[in-house]
Amino acid sequence: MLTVESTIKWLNLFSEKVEKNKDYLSELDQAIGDGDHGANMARGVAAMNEALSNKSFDSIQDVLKTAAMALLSKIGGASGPLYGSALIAMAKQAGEDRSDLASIIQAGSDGIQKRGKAEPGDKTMVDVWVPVVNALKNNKLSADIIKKAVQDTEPLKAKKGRASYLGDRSIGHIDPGSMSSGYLFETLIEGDTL
Amino acid sequence: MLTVESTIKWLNLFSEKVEKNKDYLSELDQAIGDGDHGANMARGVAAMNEALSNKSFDSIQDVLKTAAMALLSKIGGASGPLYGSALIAMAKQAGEDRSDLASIIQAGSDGIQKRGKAEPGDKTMVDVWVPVVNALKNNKLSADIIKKAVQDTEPLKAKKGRASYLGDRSIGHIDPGSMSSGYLFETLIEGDTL
Amino acid sequence: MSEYGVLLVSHVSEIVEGLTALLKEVASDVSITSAGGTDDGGIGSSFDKVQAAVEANQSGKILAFYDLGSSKMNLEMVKEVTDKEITLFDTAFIESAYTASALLQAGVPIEEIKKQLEPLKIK
Amino acid sequence: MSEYGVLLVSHVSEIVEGLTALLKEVASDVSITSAGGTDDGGIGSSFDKVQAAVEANQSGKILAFYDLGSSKMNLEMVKEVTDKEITLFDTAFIESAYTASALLQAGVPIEEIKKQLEPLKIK
Ligand SMILES: Nc1ncnc2c1ncn2[C@@H]1O[C@H](COP(=O)(O)OP(=O)(O)O)[C@@H](O)[C@H]1O
Ligand SMILES: Nc1ncnc2c1ncn2[C@@H]1O[C@H](COP(=O)(O)OP(=O)(O)O)[C@@H](O)[C@H]1O
Ligand SMILES: [Mg+2]
Ligand SMILES: [Mg+2]
Ligand SMILES: [Mg+2]
Ligand SMILES: [Mg+2]
Repeated sequence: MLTVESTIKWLNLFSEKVEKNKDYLSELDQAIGDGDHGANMARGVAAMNEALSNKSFDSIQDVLKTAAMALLSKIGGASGPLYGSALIAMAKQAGEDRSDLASIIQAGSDGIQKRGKAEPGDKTMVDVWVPVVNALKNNKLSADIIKKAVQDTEPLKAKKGRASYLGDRSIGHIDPGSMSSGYLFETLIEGDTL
Repeated sequence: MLTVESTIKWLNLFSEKVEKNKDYLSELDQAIGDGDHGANMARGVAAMNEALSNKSFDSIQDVLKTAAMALLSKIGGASGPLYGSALIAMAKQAGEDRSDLASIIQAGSDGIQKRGKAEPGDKTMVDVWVPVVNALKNNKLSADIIKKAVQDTEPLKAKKGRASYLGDRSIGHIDPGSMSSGYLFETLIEGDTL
Repeated sequence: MSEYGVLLVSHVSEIVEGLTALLKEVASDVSITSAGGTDDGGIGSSFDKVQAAVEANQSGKILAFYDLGSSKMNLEMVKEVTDKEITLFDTAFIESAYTASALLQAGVPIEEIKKQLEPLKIK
Repeated sequence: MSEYGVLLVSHVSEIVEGLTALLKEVASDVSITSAGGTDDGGIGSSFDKVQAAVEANQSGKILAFYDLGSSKMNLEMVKEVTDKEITLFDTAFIESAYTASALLQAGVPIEEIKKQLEPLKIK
């Protein structure tokens, strides 16, 4: 179950993982996009870290909302409004029931789909959020499941975002936003939040 | 009949008339375009004058070609390629038969239609060139005929150029390029070329 | 200022600067504001810039045009939190912004403008 | 450099500068040249600038995109006097230049690229 502390810890771990792997994220984005996903995410999580360290929080809702606004403002690419919408929706759900992690992540997943209008199979971060939500509902989330979801984006043909301009040429490359979402959930596990 | 001297005189008179009325030309273009036709034409004829004063010419073809290139390069709006194409075509026709003025102007008119794909009634300079050619073929060109052709563009709805974006709102305004073409033919008469 | 304003959202600040100049030639009485590039001036999109451009626009009703997908998502998020009325168009960015601006300047009614923009829908 | 180059013709120099930056992110191996504005840097079009951009392009086969009508006429006139092969597109300027550039970088065949550009035809 999330607490204020564990949520902040989770997001801090996520930031570290993004910063550590930003070149790889950009490399994935170079193959099928504009090559900036790593730089975007690093900029966003740096701002998020700053915002999370600047104040004390009363609720998980507050933490997620603050994180959302930083990511929304600073990521600077499509993943900005998407992660921003995810965390805003998660904040709202956490305000209603902070004990149900699966519902919180589900809300985030719904937020991303509502914002970006991608469906499972479109080769986007949705292809990680949806399996992760399913696993959480069955109490089964693991690093392997997350890795598999990310890896499963490789053979897909992109239907949304910059990669969709490449059509068939997007096949055979892992989706960058899926990789960064993979980091989000790997650190969720690592942060002992579950 | 055109000679090297009378052609240069004609074009010089045209330049003067354009320069003198450039604010009016731009005013017409402000109503249904981007307001620069006067400035465009003034810039173009200044360059044309310079080019015509810089060398001696062996033929009318040479004069028209030189004038064409200056207008093409310097006008800076749609009328650039159009007047440029007109004079290039006139130069070619003059090279084949310099005695037939009507055919020379016809060639210019055809050049404009080929370049801009406008037809009579589209509210463009074509709506002056075509009646002028007809009048020349019947040996009847006069200042009144020219003025009428220009004036007749007022009730038309623009189908080409910047004015066409305004649709019905282009009705009730004289077409700027028609006005400058009116100057071209008024000075043709004034220059004793006929 | 005309009843409707125009908002331009692009991945690049030079693009909206240039486009604004192009539009101002034909729409001097239309409020045209823009958001180009990321917060720090790079290539991308910025929620904050879009929000600022919406607020800076002198009209309460705004016709919004954008180049690529992430610009649109930021526009939609701003639309959800502003009091102003924003109509987003999935039309060719430059060509539809030009058409809309020229028609607004000419006083053409909004329904007619929307009709003129329909054939320019490509996204 | 890819077999095909891209040529951008706009009424405004800032627009082509910004668009070039946008395209270079996704098409670093495509020769992209441009002609923006009049000879003296104002808003409009320039035969000379277009001609120079055609010659400066490192490819002998060029896909050309433009914003408004007079840009197209200058392009057509240059096409008539150059030895290079120029294909002009009446498609949405920014969106089709982006699509073509990304696909050229990805090595997609020209016939497939032309098919992808067809739905973007608006002029
Ligand atoms: N409409 C969308 N729905 C869901 N995810 C999307 C959508 N568009 C893009 N993405 C995600 O965003 C990632 C790209 O993010 P980023 O590179 O930061 O933005 P940009 O493409 O604007 O440069 C993609 O890999 C994909 O996972
Ligand atoms: N396709 C066309 N065919 C014929 N004449 C045209 C065409 N497009 C524009 N024109 C003429 O050009 C004039 C506008 O010239 P100008 O203002 O110099 O160019 P721009 O519209 O590029 O600013 C119009 O009044 C019209 O007479
Ligand atoms: Mg990217
Ligand atoms: Mg980007
Ligand atoms: Mg004009
Ligand atoms: Mg002009």
